[in-house]
Amino acid sequence: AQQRTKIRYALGDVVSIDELPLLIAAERAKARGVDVEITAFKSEDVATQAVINGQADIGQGTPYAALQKVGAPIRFFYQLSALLFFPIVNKEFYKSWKDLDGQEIAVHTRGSGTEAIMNLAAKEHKIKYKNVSYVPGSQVRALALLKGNIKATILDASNKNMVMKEQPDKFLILPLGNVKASDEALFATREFLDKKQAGVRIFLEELTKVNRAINANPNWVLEERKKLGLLKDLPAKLEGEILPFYREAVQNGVFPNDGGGDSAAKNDLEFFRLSGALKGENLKVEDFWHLAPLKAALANVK
Amino acid sequence: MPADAIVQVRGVGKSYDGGVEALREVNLELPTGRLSTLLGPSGCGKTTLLKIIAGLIAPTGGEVWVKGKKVEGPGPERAFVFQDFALLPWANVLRNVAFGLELRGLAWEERAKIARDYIGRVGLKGFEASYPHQLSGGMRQRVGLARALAVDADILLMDEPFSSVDEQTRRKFQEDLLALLQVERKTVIFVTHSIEEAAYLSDQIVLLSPRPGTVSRIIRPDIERGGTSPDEIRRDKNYLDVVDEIWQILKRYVD
Amino acid sequence: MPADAIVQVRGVGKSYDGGVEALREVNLELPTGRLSTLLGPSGCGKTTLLKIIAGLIAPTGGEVWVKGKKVEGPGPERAFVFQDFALLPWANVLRNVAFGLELRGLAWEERAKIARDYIGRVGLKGFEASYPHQLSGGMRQRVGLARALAVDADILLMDEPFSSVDEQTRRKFQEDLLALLQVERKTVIFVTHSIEEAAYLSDQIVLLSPRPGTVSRIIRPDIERGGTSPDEIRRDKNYLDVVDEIWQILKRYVD
Amino acid sequence: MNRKEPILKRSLVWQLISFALFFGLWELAGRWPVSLAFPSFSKTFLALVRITADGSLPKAYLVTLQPLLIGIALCGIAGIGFGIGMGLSRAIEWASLPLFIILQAAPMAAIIPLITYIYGIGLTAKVLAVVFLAAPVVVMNSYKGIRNTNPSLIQMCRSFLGTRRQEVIKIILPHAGALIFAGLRLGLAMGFIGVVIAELLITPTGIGDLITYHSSVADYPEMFATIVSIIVIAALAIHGLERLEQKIFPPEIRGS
Amino acid sequence: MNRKEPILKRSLVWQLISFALFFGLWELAGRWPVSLAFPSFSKTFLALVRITADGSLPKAYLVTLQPLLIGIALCGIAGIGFGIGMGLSRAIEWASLPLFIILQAAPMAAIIPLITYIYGIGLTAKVLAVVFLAAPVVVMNSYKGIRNTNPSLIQMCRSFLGTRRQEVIKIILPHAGALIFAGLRLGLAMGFIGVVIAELLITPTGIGDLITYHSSVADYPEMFATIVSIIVIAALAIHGLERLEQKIFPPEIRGS
Ligand SMILES: Nc1ncnc2c1ncn2[C@@H]1O[C@H](COP(=O)(O)OP(=O)(O)OP(=O)(O)O)[C@@H](O)[C@H]1O
Ligand SMILES: Nc1ncnc2c1ncn2[C@@H]1O[C@H](COP(=O)(O)OP(=O)(O)OP(=O)(O)O)[C@@H](O)[C@H]1O
Ligand SMILES: [Mg+2]
Ligand SMILES: [Mg+2]
Repeated sequence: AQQRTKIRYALGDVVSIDELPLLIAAERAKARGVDVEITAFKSEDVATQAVINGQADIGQGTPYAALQKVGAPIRFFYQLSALLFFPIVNKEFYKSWKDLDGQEIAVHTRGSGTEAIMNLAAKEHKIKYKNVSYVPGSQVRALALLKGNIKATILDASNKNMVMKEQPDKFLILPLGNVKASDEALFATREFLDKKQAGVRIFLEELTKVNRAINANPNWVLEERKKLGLLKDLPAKLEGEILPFYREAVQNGVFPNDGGGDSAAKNDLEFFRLSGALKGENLKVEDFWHLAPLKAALANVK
Repeated sequence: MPADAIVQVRGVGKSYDGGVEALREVNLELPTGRLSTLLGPSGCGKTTLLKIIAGLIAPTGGEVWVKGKKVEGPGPERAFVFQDFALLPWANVLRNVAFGLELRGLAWEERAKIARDYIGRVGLKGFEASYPHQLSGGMRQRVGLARALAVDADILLMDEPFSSVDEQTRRKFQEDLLALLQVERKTVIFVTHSIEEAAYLSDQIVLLSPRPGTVSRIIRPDIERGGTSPDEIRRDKNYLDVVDEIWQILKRYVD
Repeated sequence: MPADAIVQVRGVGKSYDGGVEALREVNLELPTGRLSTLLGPSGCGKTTLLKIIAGLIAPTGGEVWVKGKKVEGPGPERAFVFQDFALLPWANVLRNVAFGLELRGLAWEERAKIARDYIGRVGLKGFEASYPHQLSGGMRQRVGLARALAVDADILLMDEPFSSVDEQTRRKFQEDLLALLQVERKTVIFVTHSIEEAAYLSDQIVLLSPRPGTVSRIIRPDIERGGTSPDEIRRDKNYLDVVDEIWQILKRYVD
Repeated sequence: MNRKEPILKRSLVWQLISFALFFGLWELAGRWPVSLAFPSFSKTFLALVRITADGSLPKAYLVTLQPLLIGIALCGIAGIGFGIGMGLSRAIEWASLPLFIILQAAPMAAIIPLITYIYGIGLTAKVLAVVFLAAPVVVMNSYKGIRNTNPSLIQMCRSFLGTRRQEVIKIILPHAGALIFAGLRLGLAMGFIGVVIAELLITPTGIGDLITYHSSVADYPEMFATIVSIIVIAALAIHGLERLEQKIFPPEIRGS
Repeated sequence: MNRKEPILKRSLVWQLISFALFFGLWELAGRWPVSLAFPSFSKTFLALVRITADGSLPKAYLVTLQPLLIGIALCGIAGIGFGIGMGLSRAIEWASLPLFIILQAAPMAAIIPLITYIYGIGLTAKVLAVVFLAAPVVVMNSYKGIRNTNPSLIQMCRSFLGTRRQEVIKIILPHAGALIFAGLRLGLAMGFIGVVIAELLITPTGIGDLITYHSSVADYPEMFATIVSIIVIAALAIHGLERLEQKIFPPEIRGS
């Protein structure tokens, strides 16, 4: 029999419906002798920390800044999903991007993708915010929006849907140009990637296959979840949100069919440099990404 | 003596909430202008009786009459000298002595004048600005005394006023007190544990029995004071007889 | 009396860290088998001197000899009776009385036997299992006394042992102590504030001057004890003279 | 002093009234409603019953109590030991007292995010969070217990020829017992804070997981129920210990 | 009692030694290194200088201190007022004492995540976090201060015909002053914890923002420096208040 490989996977968030592709891929990798052990941490920072300190093998997120500063050779190697966010404003106060000139907005955290998106949009529409406040958690911002504590923010798909369902006439989603940067990418130390090549390849193969299946038919997620018995104690309310969420994500090209690769890397470098998370000019892809594992995996799922 | 009794205690009893019966059926007359002592074993209810007379505790039975009026609470004709001094730790001597007057709403000028006078009389001149913690036990006791004197009450109720000073200071005080009373003409009710003190100071000694306290005996030591020095009094036959008599009675109460 | 002096204090001085000079040049001989009293105004260094004799405090000048040996620390021939009793609050009377023996490593059986004996002698039979907080001040004092007696030291050092009990209990104790010493034949050094107590109990009274304490006078009240009742002693002319003499000296020290 | 007694006796009725008042206000606030996400008392209570019945709450406590108990045990051994050392040895006292005085006043909770950077994310990190919060008060109380020994008892021991060893074992330690126990109790109170914050700030496991999870799926009553349960359990545990303390070490036998 | 003095006097030298020891150990641990993300003392110190010099730390404090001060001021007014009310009126006491006894023992920090659900994410929420943590000890101390008034002083006041009003103003309140002040100090200590946790768990502003930001961009020395600074500042503030307290209310004038 084949020897089993163990991969410790650090997630910077609670496991919820967004993680279904990951969970499905992990189940399927298990069948092929790779145990992906997922631990949920309080935040992406702590998850990144776990990888740096060697308490986890693979981290999920986009800690480009940390990568640039920490001496340890850590590399991205797979794009799990691209950014999909929705700038949303209270209709009573704002109708368009122009109205946000000189106004206050709320984003996730300093240096996060959400801030970068809002800043890029501001640049595009030649406006300037008066103040950017940081409110971590889409859900928290959604509640704050409903309560009237904030009037303009940016939400992920499920929370945007929740808000629009709760009070459909009160809010407006602002149009956004195409942003291709990563929302979630996988990273690990070079040492790990070199040592566990086979295990990583199998895991990436499954992730890619799952993404392709979803892109072909979003309903597949539901079937697979039922089959594998994942997230069993999900409240009915959230269960109903799964399909719309994946439909929307697929429409917006959130899940790459090819793990992002070189183009994702380049997009990220550009995006995070603009956002201020990355410093310096002439950033090289190979300083941040290690593309070999993805290539090996893609070769098998052709 | 009933005729000129300024305080009359009529059938007073006191049971505390916990069920302790501290006093039972106490009848007592305290003559005007004299010093009466309450003496008895520890826990027999001396403090309780004094506080009932002061109007600080309500008796559960009987009544107290002061100057022909029934006691319902504290009154301006009675002033209390507390065993633990009860000085305001955050106020200086002057304010402490004037505190009774302050409560009565006297203007600052006026009450300071009166207080300074009494501070001088108890021998604390120069300590007006000191705080209680800077004084010795004996000096604190005198502040409490001056405060009681300052409100010019007719009756001074003193609860073991000299118990927290050493023997030698105590003797000094006793002499001072007698000298002071010579001038002031107050009625004094005095609680003590000390037989010698009672015999030396009192016109009338009320011996209380152990709990529940009742009057077990009243002794009037007929000691000649006029002219005789304190030291002579302490060798006076009458004095020694009284001490002896009291000791014979109290001895029985000691375990 | 020098010949049979069990304790000799030679030129003892003591200055505390803070710069307070408590004692200066104290010379003293304490006769075997007698009760000597240290008497003096508050703060004159009585406790300090007693603790130096006990070996609990080192003098800054001079030396103390006990039974012909220089004192370097506490010794088995001396036992201390503390003013504040110093009982273990978490131990019952039996263990407290036996504590000195416990420290000396005696077996449980043996020390309990001795302790029970002394508990009986100080009149606490039946209270072996009580805790200090369940006893009155006077009873606690007796536990401290029994503890000191139990180690069978020749010299008892007592620091104001009766100061925290009431006057009446105190008198009782004084009589008990005299009776006990009649039987036990110990040397006792006794600190007190009370002139009467000193005069009543002592074979020798050491009067100390105010701080820095020095011996200002030694008085040997030659009171006839054999046969006379305590009450008679208190009327004895010698006794009254001694009390008077001491009071005249100490009066000068009181503010 | 005497006033405490009647309050404790009449307290049952008044406790009920007090809590009824509080819960009533909560119910009203929840029904008004203050916020979409603020469940009423009754809803929270039902949720509490639910998560207790389905076993998820008890299971979470098993996980959460682990680092708490380990941490407190560590403090109990090392912290008390160190505090006693500080009390007995001038050198240790001088080298560490200033630091502990500062630590005791410091909001040590702020250090919890740092712990991950040194001790990672596992059980160790959570145990450490408990230790960091609980240790200062445990150490300081043990130290004070030793230091405040009635000097008269020590002199008594010396006067009866007690050795230094006997002095420590027979006088100082029994005397410090009450304060040391109180230190452990206060340490436990801090430890509860530590473990809850650690579970919220590091890896959500046990109670922290329940809170985060229910919050993420918008089960607000369950989330509130979880938090209320930990507050109540901690409060009851601490309060119970305080009573126990008064039983074992009644003021009368503590000495002064 | 007498022992305190020499320690305080010799303390400067020993404090230096004590801290040198601590920082030395930290430096070693940082250089070893314990973890890639654990900066040495010297690096942290340099980072502290850096963020102080570029103004980001002082600016952050301006933001963080706002909810803290508002919260403490609120506790100072309402909390003390309520505590005094509890001490003076049996009805208030009975209706609220049981609740406050529980609250004082409870890890109120656990309630902070809930605040968002009721009061959102703004200044109010943070002020509330401070208030929730600080109020129990402020209220209980004021209550105890009132309740522990030397009964003999009250009797004295009554015996000199003082009215209830005079009793409260001239005896009870001055007497409770020291305990009330101590309550405020302990409240401030809790408030620091509250504001830090709130900034970490609710919205990162001020210090919380600096911590989160530097952590997310892996500026670990800056992150450590920020956290250490808040711990030190809080500890110094509390310790300073304690000294002030001993100046204003020396034990001698407190009464018993
Ligand atoms: N507030 C109280 N509640 C219950 N019992 C009390 C109270 N105050 C006093 N007692 C009890 O009433 C009895 C008499 O007390 P009181 O203080 O009057 O005695 P005393 O003669 O002054 O004693 P002492 O000589 O020790 O001062 C004592 O047994 C005491 O325990
Ligand atoms: N540990 C100490 N450090 C500094 N000064 C001390 C110390 N102990 C006592 N003193 C001072 O030394 C003097 C003598 O003290 P001591 O206790 O011997 O007096 P005393 O005669 O026993 O007084 P009292 O009659 O009040 O018990 C006092 O002025 C006291 O303040
Ligand atoms: Mg009394
Ligand atoms: Mg003394």
